[in-house]
Amino acid sequence: MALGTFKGGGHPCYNKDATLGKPIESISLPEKVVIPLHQHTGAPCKPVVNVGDEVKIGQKIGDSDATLTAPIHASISGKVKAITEHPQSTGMDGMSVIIESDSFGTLDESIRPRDNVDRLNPEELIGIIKEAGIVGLGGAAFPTYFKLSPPKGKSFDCLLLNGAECEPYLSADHRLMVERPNDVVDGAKLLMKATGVKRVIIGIENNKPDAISALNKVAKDEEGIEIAGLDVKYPQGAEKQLIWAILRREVPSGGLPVDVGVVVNNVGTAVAVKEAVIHGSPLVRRVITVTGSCIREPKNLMVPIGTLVSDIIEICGGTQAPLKKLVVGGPMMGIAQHTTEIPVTKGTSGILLLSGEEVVLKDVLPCIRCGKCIEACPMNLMPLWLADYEEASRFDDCERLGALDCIECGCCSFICPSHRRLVEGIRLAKAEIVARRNAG
Amino acid sequence: MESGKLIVSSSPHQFTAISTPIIMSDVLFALMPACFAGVWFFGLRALGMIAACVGSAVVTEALLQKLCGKPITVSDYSAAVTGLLLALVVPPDLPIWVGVFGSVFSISIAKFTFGGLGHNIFNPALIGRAFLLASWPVFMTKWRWPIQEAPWMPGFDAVTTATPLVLMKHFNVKVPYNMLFFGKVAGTIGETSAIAILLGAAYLMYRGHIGIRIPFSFIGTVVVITALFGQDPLFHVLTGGLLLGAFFMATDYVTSPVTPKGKVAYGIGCGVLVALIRLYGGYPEGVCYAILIMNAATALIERYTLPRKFGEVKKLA
Amino acid sequence: MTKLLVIFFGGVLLNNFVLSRFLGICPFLGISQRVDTAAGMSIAVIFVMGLASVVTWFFHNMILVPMGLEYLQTIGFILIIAALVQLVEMVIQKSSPTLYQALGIYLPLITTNCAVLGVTILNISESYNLLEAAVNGIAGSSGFALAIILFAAIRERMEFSDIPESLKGFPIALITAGLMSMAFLGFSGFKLGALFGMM
Amino acid sequence: MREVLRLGFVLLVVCAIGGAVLAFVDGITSDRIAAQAAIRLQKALEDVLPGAAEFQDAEELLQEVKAEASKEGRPGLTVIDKMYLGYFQDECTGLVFTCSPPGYGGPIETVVGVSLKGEISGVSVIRHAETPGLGSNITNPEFQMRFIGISKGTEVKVREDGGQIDAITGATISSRAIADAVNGALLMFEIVYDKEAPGNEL
Amino acid sequence: MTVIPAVLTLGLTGAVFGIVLAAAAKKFHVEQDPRQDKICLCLPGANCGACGFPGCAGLAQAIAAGDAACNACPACGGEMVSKIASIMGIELPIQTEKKVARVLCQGSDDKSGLRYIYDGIHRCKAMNEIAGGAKSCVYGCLGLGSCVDACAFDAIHMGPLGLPVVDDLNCTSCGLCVEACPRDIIQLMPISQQVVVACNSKEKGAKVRRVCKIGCIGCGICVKVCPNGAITLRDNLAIIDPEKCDACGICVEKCPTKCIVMTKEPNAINGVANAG
Amino acid sequence: MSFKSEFNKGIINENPAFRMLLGMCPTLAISLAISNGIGMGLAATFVLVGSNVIISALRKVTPGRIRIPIFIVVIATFVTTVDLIMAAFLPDLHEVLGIFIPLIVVNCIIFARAEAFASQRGIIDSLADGLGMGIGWTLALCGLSAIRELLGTGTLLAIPDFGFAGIRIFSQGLAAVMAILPPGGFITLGLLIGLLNLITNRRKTKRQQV
Repeated sequence: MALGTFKGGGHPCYNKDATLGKPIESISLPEKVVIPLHQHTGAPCKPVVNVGDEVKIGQKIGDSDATLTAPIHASISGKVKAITEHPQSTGMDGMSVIIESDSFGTLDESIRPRDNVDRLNPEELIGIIKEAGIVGLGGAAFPTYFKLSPPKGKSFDCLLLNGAECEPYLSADHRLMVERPNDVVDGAKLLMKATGVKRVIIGIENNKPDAISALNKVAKDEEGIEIAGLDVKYPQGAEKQLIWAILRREVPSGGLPVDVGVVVNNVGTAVAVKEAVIHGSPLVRRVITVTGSCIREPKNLMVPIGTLVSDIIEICGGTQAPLKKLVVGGPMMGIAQHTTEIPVTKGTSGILLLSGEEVVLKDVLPCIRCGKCIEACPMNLMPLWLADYEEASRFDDCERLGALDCIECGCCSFICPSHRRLVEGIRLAKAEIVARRNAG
Repeated sequence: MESGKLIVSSSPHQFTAISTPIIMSDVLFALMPACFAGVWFFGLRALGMIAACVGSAVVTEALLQKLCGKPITVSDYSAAVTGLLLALVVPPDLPIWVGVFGSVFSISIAKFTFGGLGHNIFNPALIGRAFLLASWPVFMTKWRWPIQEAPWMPGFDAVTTATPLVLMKHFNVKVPYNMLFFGKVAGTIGETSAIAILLGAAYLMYRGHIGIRIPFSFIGTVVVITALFGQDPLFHVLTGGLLLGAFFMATDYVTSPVTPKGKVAYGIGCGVLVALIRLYGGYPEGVCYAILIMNAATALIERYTLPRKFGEVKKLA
Repeated sequence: MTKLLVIFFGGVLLNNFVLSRFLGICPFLGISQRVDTAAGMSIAVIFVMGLASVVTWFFHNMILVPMGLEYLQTIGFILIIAALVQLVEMVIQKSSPTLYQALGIYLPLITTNCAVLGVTILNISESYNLLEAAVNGIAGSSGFALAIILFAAIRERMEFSDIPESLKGFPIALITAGLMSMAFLGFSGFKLGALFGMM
Repeated sequence: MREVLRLGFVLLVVCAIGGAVLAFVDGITSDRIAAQAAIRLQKALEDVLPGAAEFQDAEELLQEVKAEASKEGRPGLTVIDKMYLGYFQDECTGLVFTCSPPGYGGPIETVVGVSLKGEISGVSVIRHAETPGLGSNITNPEFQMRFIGISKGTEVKVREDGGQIDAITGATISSRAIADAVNGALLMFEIVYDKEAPGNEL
Repeated sequence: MTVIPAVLTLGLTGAVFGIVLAAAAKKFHVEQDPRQDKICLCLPGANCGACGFPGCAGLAQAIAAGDAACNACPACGGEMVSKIASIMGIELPIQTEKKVARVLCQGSDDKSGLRYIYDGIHRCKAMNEIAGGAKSCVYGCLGLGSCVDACAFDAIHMGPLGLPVVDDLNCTSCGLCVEACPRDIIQLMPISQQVVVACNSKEKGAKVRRVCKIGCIGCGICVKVCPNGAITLRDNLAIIDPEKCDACGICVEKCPTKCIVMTKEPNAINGVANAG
Repeated sequence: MSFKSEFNKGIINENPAFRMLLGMCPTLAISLAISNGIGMGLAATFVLVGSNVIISALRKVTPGRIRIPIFIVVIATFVTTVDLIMAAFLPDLHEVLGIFIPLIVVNCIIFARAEAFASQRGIIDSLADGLGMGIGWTLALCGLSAIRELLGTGTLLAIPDFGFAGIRIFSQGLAAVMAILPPGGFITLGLLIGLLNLITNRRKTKRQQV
């Protein structure tokens, strides 16, 4: 098919082989979980439990009255040991509820299959999704209920399910699609109902033929659900690029997918929606890929939210080389961590443990203006100039050149033969521009 | 490195293996066929010139950096590339000391004063050549044929001192294609053999270091204009420094536009200037000056050929 | 027509005022920090030089020559240019404030731009007729515009360069101008007459 | 209005004084400048036609010949700007032509002397804009000497064009321009010589 | 007489221009700030452009409009500046007491360690964005020297401890370093203020202790020992009121973490004087 | 300020060509040979001194609003005088300096001194200033010319129009002709100013260290 690609991008080493064929394993309940009260885009939650309370799986432990937020639920049963600051994958400390397991894994009474699913109207569906604390599982952790309600005057005509999984190393979505295609399709149907769209397209990179065929088998009888094979190119899974590749619609600068009538959700989110609506279970666990040169047994794991990375490393057989760099997420957009004592959150799609020379950044050489970053930029920006202007503190020029359009995919830094920290510079520029705007 | 502590850096955490020194050494490698052709046709003297230019370029760069207390970066091969390119665009019989002067001028004035690698406005090798041509025109316009007799035109001793373009321009004599293609003609050390240059260019394209925009728009424009003026386009493509210039000089990252549209505009500009200088200019050859003039225009071209941002809303006219 | 084209392109490319005749160097170095200001200056210079060429041509051929006072050329021309610049400035300021905003501020600087006086004197010494003089004036200023705009773009780029401390500012600007002028040597000996004669 | 007039008056006074000063200076220098120009011309002419002491501008004759030549469609005379008759003690010893053949950087002002025998007696370049170090070598006496003695009826060509004169290395165009001037001068001489017939006042 | 036509021609030309220009000036008169003309007369008129405005008239306009300072012309001496200032009707700023930059952190690597190895753009602002900076103390100096780079007067250097040291003599209190610091560690203080709390941490004492050996733990001993009542605690941090402080030095002596410093000597904070 | 110090400042500290970067056009255009430099420099010095003195003398009676046209007239009068005298007595040099003699009118040095100095100071000071600036400029011109002449032709002090070949330092064939072409002018002057900056900077840092 002629569609299925976009301008720019790059071809990082995919390195997915280590976990590609590994089925998703569920881990035994951890002894302790640390559940941050702020795992999503929007307002942080306030704890609704107290230290010493007994909690059960699925019990709400944090909530907020803000418009944009997502409630937090306990992922294991046990006792609330503390509500305190704890390191998180953002690099900063944040308020977290620490639960010590009673090792029973008791489910909360509220969790039971819903019997009136067919009678639910869109508003009710969206309400269920909100209460279940579902956020985008691709990484940005944007509350899903908010995405599904179009702002006034706009509407959706198409729902895209993102199964591209273009980040190197990661295979969590891939395994999910191969192992649970029914859940994906069911989730898609529920999302169709919630948004009222008649068309769902599941976009999958062509390097996952097993996922494509598995989903095709399930979806072929379903009306309105299509599978689209996509070019194998990073960042195929970026929202704007995905919409362009599948629908040839261009999200305007500064706009959202809804501006072109599209809503995009991760395949993992679809599964979470199904679990929430059909089984009545809130978002308390997710699939992550644990991989990298440093880990002894790379795996795809189903883990409770709040499980500490150090525990997960144990489960995967520990490290086989001194750990030099710990990345939460994929190697292109993931965040490097300074400690292993951080919990898995709703947005954690993978844990990457790297060692040796591969993690040491090379010295920055002068820009030779090769233009490879311009060719690689999927947003058609000028990364080399943006970084220059940022360094010269010429933020007006950064803005003029579209710094705010940058999706921080990392293609420019990846490709730069002079090892310039382009994305880092552009990110600084974006922060400064936003700060100046807010300052008036 | 302290053990136990993790390394933290901004994303991404994975990088391409291609680095500046690799690109530069690839360029050096791609120029090897042209060097061999030059040495084959013009003898060991050509080899001496290549060695002298490369050597003096590298030494000049190291010396200047040392004097100014900057880190010495000759290991990125960029000075070597400049020296080699300069050697390839001078006549084989140029006195070695003249070549060395050119090399020193290239590195010191055209590159170092502007802040070194990546900051030069003009292609240093071409500045070196333009400097030599303006300074020692007599040496720089003395040519030699690889074979002392030109069997296809016996008795015309002027051919021993004229390049095919000079023969064409002033004497209306056309050198056969096969000689041009293999490079058995008078000219600079590295520009005569079309096939050697094309081999190197193909390698660079295969490695993804040069795109098609600049060379093709450059050569295409020359073909169109020479044809329009009733000349033989193929002859103009094969003669002089056009191929070497289009594939190795005009594509110089630092001095050519970075924007895709800008590259095409730049190539067309080079092509127009080469064709006009060859047809009406004072010099028989215009590649060097055409590229230098477009180098001067690079910054301006970039300004007006910014790519359209993805998602940028078109303004209503 | 051919001659006019030859004069025009000759003035812009072959004998570029800045790069090969060394006229107008001060504004070339001084007002080339930004492309926008360089362009504003250029437009003002083109306007004034065209006008000055015409007026001084009349002054020379209608007043000085008949009276045998050619030696008053310099003093008369510079007076005319100074007055012209001031007059143009005032008229623009009154009639079109927007235009004045755009280029009025550059006008006072033109009086001391030797390119203006240079072009008027060249017009006389080359014994151009009125039309040729006007074209030469516009050509000279267009050449100035070309050089200064290219140069301004280069200077904007050089802001990010790690230029040796003692070469910053004027020295590197002069060296850049020198290399530009070296590139423009490529136009020397260009047979414009032959090119345009064909048309 | 008064202010206006006052300023106008001040400028009037200043300019008038300036004008007066200049007029005075011009009064002192104008004769000398004219004399200097005459001396320069005389010296240039003497250089190329040794032996002659006085020169007479033959503008009318030149125009006449040029007009005839253009009627006949004979090219080659356009390079000639002026023609002088050289005399020594009232006796004509030769012709001197000022020419401006097109060189590399524009016209090259050249003076060519032809002796009464129809041989080139001297060539010199007055003003040029050729490339320094290259074309500018046309001012070398050594190069100019190469033309001396060439007589009428011969067409002068540089060796690159299959002729007899060694061009300056790397400066064929400039050398060719001088050859053009010499050819023009010889041609002109021939026409004038034929026209005025031997024995008359030449 | 050749003089007469010359005199007449030039004189008339001059007169015509003078009158035309003066008349045109009237006819095309545009209302502008009358001060602009006066200022323009004060300026050198070389139209050199060094002020950054297009010519002296441009600068005059800017000064009259209040867009440029009275001393914006680099070629004008003090006399002219005061003249312009009087035209503009403003007093020249009164010379106030000199302020200098003070670095409010002494947490060198041995006292407040690093959480991780930073690899990225070598600027404090950039490091601060990455996981909140490598320093254990989130209020502490990141030590990449952005303040040193920002200083246009060569008044800040990296000291032997890897922390910035201010040279009081060169410091012009321009505030560039204050802006450059992402953690507000550098503040401008009157040079006469001799006692300084060289810590900026607003954490509780226990946490400060955990991450730094020389941070203010908010213990309040200094508040108690100060004979003048010049010290208060705010956000777990000691604040000295310079009005009341008489530099007796008792607090400096009693401070358990030695985060209060006497700045009598140059380079007192993080410099050699303090290093031993 | 004494006469001497006004005179001295123009030669080194405020050298118009190297420090204040005034009068670039003629500096670049005619600095091909030392003889040109001397001729042009002296011509400009004459104009500078003359106009400085006159403008200084007239400073009390010059109406502020038309001071510029008046300066221009005064300067232009001097320039034309020089032009005519040179044409009469030094025709060869006049030929070489060509268009740049009338252009002394718009040489910013002269204008700048008239405006910045002579219109505010006494006659003696202005005389000293004009003389200092003029000679400073002449010296700068000679320095630049010497370098360009040597590099470009291999000679020093040659005056070809008078048939004086000058002192040949090395053979013509070795000379880099570019030095006397326009690019050579720009680059030589740029490097020269850079070199002076380097020396001053070095001295400044040394003084600071002491």
